[in-house]
Amino acid sequence: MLEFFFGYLSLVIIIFSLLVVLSKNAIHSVLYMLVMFFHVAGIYLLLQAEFLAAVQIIVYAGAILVLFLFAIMLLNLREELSAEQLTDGWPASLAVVAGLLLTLMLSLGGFTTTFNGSWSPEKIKEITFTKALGQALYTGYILPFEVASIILLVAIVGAIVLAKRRLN
Amino acid sequence: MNYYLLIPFLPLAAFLINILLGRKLFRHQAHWPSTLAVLGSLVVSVLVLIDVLNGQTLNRDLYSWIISGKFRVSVGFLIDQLTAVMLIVVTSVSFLVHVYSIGYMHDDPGYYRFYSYLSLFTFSMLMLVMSNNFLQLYFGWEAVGLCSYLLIGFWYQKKSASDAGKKAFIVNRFGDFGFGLGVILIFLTLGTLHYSPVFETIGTLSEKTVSIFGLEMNIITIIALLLFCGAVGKSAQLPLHVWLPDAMEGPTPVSALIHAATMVTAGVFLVARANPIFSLSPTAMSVVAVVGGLTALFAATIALVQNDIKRVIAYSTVSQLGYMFLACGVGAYGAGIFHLYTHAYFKALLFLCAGSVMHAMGGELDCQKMGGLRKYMPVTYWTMLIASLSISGIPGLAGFFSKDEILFRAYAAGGVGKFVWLLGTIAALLTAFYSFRLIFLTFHGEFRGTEEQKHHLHESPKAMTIPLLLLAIGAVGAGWVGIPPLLGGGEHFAEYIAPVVGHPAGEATHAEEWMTMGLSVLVGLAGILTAWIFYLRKREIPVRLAEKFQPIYRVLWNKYYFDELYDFIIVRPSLFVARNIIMGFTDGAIIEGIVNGVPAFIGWLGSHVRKVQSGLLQHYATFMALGLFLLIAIVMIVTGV
Amino acid sequence: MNFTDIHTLMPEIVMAVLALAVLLSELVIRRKETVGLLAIVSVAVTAYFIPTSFGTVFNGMFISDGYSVFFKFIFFTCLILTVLISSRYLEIERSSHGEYYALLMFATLGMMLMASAGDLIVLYLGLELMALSLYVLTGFIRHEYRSNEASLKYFLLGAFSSAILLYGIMMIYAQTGTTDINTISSVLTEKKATVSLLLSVIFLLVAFSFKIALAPFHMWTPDVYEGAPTSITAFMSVGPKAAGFAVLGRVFLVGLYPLQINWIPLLIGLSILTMAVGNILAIQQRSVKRMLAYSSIAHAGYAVIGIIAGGNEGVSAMMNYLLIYMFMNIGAFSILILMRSEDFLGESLDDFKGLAKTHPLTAGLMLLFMFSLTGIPPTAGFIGKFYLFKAAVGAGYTWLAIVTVIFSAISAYFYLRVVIYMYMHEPEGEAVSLSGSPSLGLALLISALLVLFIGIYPSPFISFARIVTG
Amino acid sequence: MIPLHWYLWLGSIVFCIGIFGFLAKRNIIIMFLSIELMLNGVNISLVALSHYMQDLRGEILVFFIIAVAAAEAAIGLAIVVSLFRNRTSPHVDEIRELKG
Repeated sequence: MLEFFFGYLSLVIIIFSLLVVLSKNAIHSVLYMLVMFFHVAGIYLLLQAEFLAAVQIIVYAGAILVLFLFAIMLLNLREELSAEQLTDGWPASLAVVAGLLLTLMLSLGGFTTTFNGSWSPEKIKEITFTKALGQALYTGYILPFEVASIILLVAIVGAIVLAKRRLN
Repeated sequence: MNYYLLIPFLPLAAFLINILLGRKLFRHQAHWPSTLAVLGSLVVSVLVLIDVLNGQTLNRDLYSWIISGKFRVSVGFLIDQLTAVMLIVVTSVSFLVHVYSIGYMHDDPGYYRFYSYLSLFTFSMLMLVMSNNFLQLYFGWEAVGLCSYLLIGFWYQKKSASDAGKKAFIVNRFGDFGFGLGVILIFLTLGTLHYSPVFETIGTLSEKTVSIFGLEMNIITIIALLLFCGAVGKSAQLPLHVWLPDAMEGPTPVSALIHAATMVTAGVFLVARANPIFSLSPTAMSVVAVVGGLTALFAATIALVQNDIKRVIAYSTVSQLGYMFLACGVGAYGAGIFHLYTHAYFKALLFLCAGSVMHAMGGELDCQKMGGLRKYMPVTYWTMLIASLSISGIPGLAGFFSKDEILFRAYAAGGVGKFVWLLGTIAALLTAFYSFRLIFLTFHGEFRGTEEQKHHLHESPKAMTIPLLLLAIGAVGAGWVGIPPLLGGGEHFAEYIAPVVGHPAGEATHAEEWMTMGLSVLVGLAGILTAWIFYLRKREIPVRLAEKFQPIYRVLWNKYYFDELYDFIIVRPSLFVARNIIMGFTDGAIIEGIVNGVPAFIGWLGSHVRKVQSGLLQHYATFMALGLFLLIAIVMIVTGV
Repeated sequence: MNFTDIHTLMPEIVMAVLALAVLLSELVIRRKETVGLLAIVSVAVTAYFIPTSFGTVFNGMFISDGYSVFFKFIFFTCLILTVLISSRYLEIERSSHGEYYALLMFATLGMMLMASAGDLIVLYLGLELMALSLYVLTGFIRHEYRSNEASLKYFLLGAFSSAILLYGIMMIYAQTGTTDINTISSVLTEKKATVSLLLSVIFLLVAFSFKIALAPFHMWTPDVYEGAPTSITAFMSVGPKAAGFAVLGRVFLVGLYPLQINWIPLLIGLSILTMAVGNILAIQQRSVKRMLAYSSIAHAGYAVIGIIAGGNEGVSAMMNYLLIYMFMNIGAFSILILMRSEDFLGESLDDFKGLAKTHPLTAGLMLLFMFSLTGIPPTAGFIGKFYLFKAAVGAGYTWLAIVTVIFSAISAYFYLRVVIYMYMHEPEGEAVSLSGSPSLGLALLISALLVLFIGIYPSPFISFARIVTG
Repeated sequence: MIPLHWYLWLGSIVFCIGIFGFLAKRNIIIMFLSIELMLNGVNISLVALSHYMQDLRGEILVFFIIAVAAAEAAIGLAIVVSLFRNRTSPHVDEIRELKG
């Protein structure tokens, strides 16, 4: 059963990823991306990470993609549809990427892990993933958490600086 | 004893102030920082001398610039008897020249530049003499050379001046190349460049020989000769003397300071400082003595017939430096340094007097166009007369004691010493002759210049005459610290310097000492007398002699054709190669291939690689991905997966 | 972590708080220069907390040791110098101040976190904090197309390299079960170097190479450096690059140290390629700003030798080199800013023609910086290179040292060309008018003095770096 | 139980599709989307590793990656907007004033 879900999710993820890249219409790309994000969230659920699944949908699908859509609206879509989508050198890129993928898949094939941490699936099930993650974030990982908040602040400041109109 | 640091760094500070702020702040007041700084150095040098006389010497590293295993480059100071003498010589002459230049250079547009160079020179010279290792000595050596070129070519608008600067630079390359090799050889064989360990361990090399062109040579001899190469270049000895007379294109105070009293004596200082090396190599010692003796005679003969007063004095300097080397070569380093010290005063005085004469004559240098100046410029006359008497070895004056000491030591050393003694004695005769020829032609007789020049004749301003008077005191009294026992003196100087350079070898009887002394006084007087007859009594004699011995006269007048010789064997062939062969090949490929090929190849490569930097983001990303992929591929291949 | 350990994090906390203060200060402070002054004071205040900050907190996630402190010293100095050279430039470019300084401080905060990161998560976040601030700063002159383009290129490639970094971190995590650098090291000592392990090393190497601009991951550098505001170029070529070296050193010489024999050959290859590309392409440039960009690539190639040599000797040589490079490079960029005026870029080689005649002091300073970049004694550049070579020779890479010397000799060509243009050419057209300001002058003075001082009296710096790494 | 390496394969495939999109697409916004794809590939692998290792680090890192991705998106799109103020082309091969 799990294998079936995994198969479905991964198939959709791969197909929609390809569609994102290959689609001619930028808006379609974003929409394909949306579908793909939902399925990635499904993978997270499969892995017992329900909080991350929620974050994936809220942040990625809800916030990031909206930003993308907004940016795409700035384009002249009609012109865009008739323009060439891929660069001249795309076959070379494809070759490089294919080689890379091959090596990665070869080296990752049959990979198993021998590490066993303290957060067994049962334990996570018992106290829920969200609570476990929350506890970790607010104790051991408080430093990166604070740094992440500063990063978001910088993003806000930066976006305003770059997008606001010129002074006088 | 930390105040010794002030000695070099005061002039350095003055240099920085003048070069950075001079143009704006001190256009006409640039002498203040420099002169005060060197005065400060002089005062501290006197204090250092007192310390040294009290037996306090010092050898320590100020700091290490680079420490790398055995290799240590440090700035350090060695203050001993030798250094103290040099400090007094350098700072005192430098100070007087600074003061003199206030009058001499007063309306030159490059006034601040002149003073900043002077300060830089003083700093470099002081670092040179205070050094406690060969590398710092080498840097100081190059730095004084640099200042010398800058100052020779000070009036760079004048072609002859900038040519002379270039000549000095090129000729010195030859000597410095040898010196540099010597320093490297010392490091390679002994693993250190500090004086004290080098001098302590140099003896261990006495058995080591290397074969050069089939000739077995002791390694110490090679080191000594390489070091001497540098000395020959810097101190203008045969055969690298050609740059010094041309260096007279620089301002006269510079000639007095750099090309008479201080920088050119650096070679002598080097030999004296490295005496533990030289003393171990009889061969090198003989070379030093013979080169010194020959130069002393040879330069004196040229000086006989020259008319340019500065050039006469320049040849005289070359000749006197020859004496110093002669002394070092026979092991009498103390006598050499003693002469260096007395010479600094009377020779600087001669130059400054010449400068004073030039000042009055509106830049005229030909002594045939002068005469009778005694009436117009009494101070200059009397001081120059004192200097000339001193250089001629008239008893009681500074030059007498030091020259007599050298000749006596040479005679006493025997062997090569006897030969160089003979050369030296003949040179002493010629010295007295040409010095007084100059005096008589310039200051006596009738004025032979133009009416306009005659109208303009005047004594120089106070800023110039006071240094003359002070130097005259030195020219008279500087030798009194080294009166030989024979004349009731204590030979204080020789005793004082002995801890550094040891006592000269060789014994001689009192009778012999009287003989050498008497002879040198005699030839001095004879020289003066001859000059008096030739140039005041019977003026036709020199003319007739010149006609009768036309070939000899021409050889002397043309300075033995050295410039022509070098022109023929070095300059022309290089120019020929440069013009014909290299130019000839530029259309071809060989030379261009080497000279232009490498840069051209890099340029060609660059222009192609540059295309990769296309400005296209995708290309950049592709290169990153490709780099990533290649790294992976390489690792996969190497690890064999 | 207990609250009593807060002193370890104090510099970062103070920097963050003061950066916010600077950001808001523009609302109340009218005079622009005051904002810059505030930024400098903030750095001083932050630096005040440094001496008491030694320690390790959050289970080794954050390490404040001699190594990180030395780098923080570089970042602070770099920030101060950048602020000093910025005010006049911002005026010419008519940009706002508050956000500019605040972003500089946030970038510095990111670099501090990078230098102190004991965990790849903190490292990644610090790196992103720095990078995001820099993307914005690069595009700070919004109305200028060059600035936009540079910013876009930097951003896209930077994000690409971050993704590669994350993949590498993921791989390392997969192999070692941890992201803690010290634990990674101890896990790896017991493991064989498998292919997947080497792959993760390569991913990390590529990502860090991008940050320090090693060829062939350097290609963003010239374009971004040329397009960015000059003051930011000066900052980027020093601070973030040093931060990249800090993490490269920490991750490779601590975390991945057991795999040293595997990554050293790769790093040597990258280093030589970098020196070649940087120096050869610098020769081609007519724009001094772009030439300096290529020169910064070449210098990264030199500095990597310190990491290749490894050990106390190599790391301290690398750190010293970065310190020295900061002064000479910011000095050179300051001269470029000095040349910039309202309608004059002053970046072309031709603009330097005859500068010695019209502005002898400026030309003299440029001469000093060019000499130092070439590595001519007695400037600091010589000292930096000397100790790098020495470390290389000491570690048995004499041939690498010789290759480096050859490339340095090539570099003399384009550095000294600037000198020749200044001193041997006659000025062309109307004289360049300099737009100096007291703060720019101060930055130049500091850089020039330190270039000379380190060149003449290097031992305090050398021994300082040795002590903190030892 | 699904083998761990299936997840890692999935992650690497998504990652590589992302790389391909970044290298081959002309439109800057799609290039940017491709980077998000790469990040998602990493995220899938990290969550899977974390789950199988019974360790939270990977999931925590994913949390941060998502946060940073949001920040990156804001800044990246702001850069695009400011670029479009001066030039209207979204094609990366037309953005090449800086080169050489």
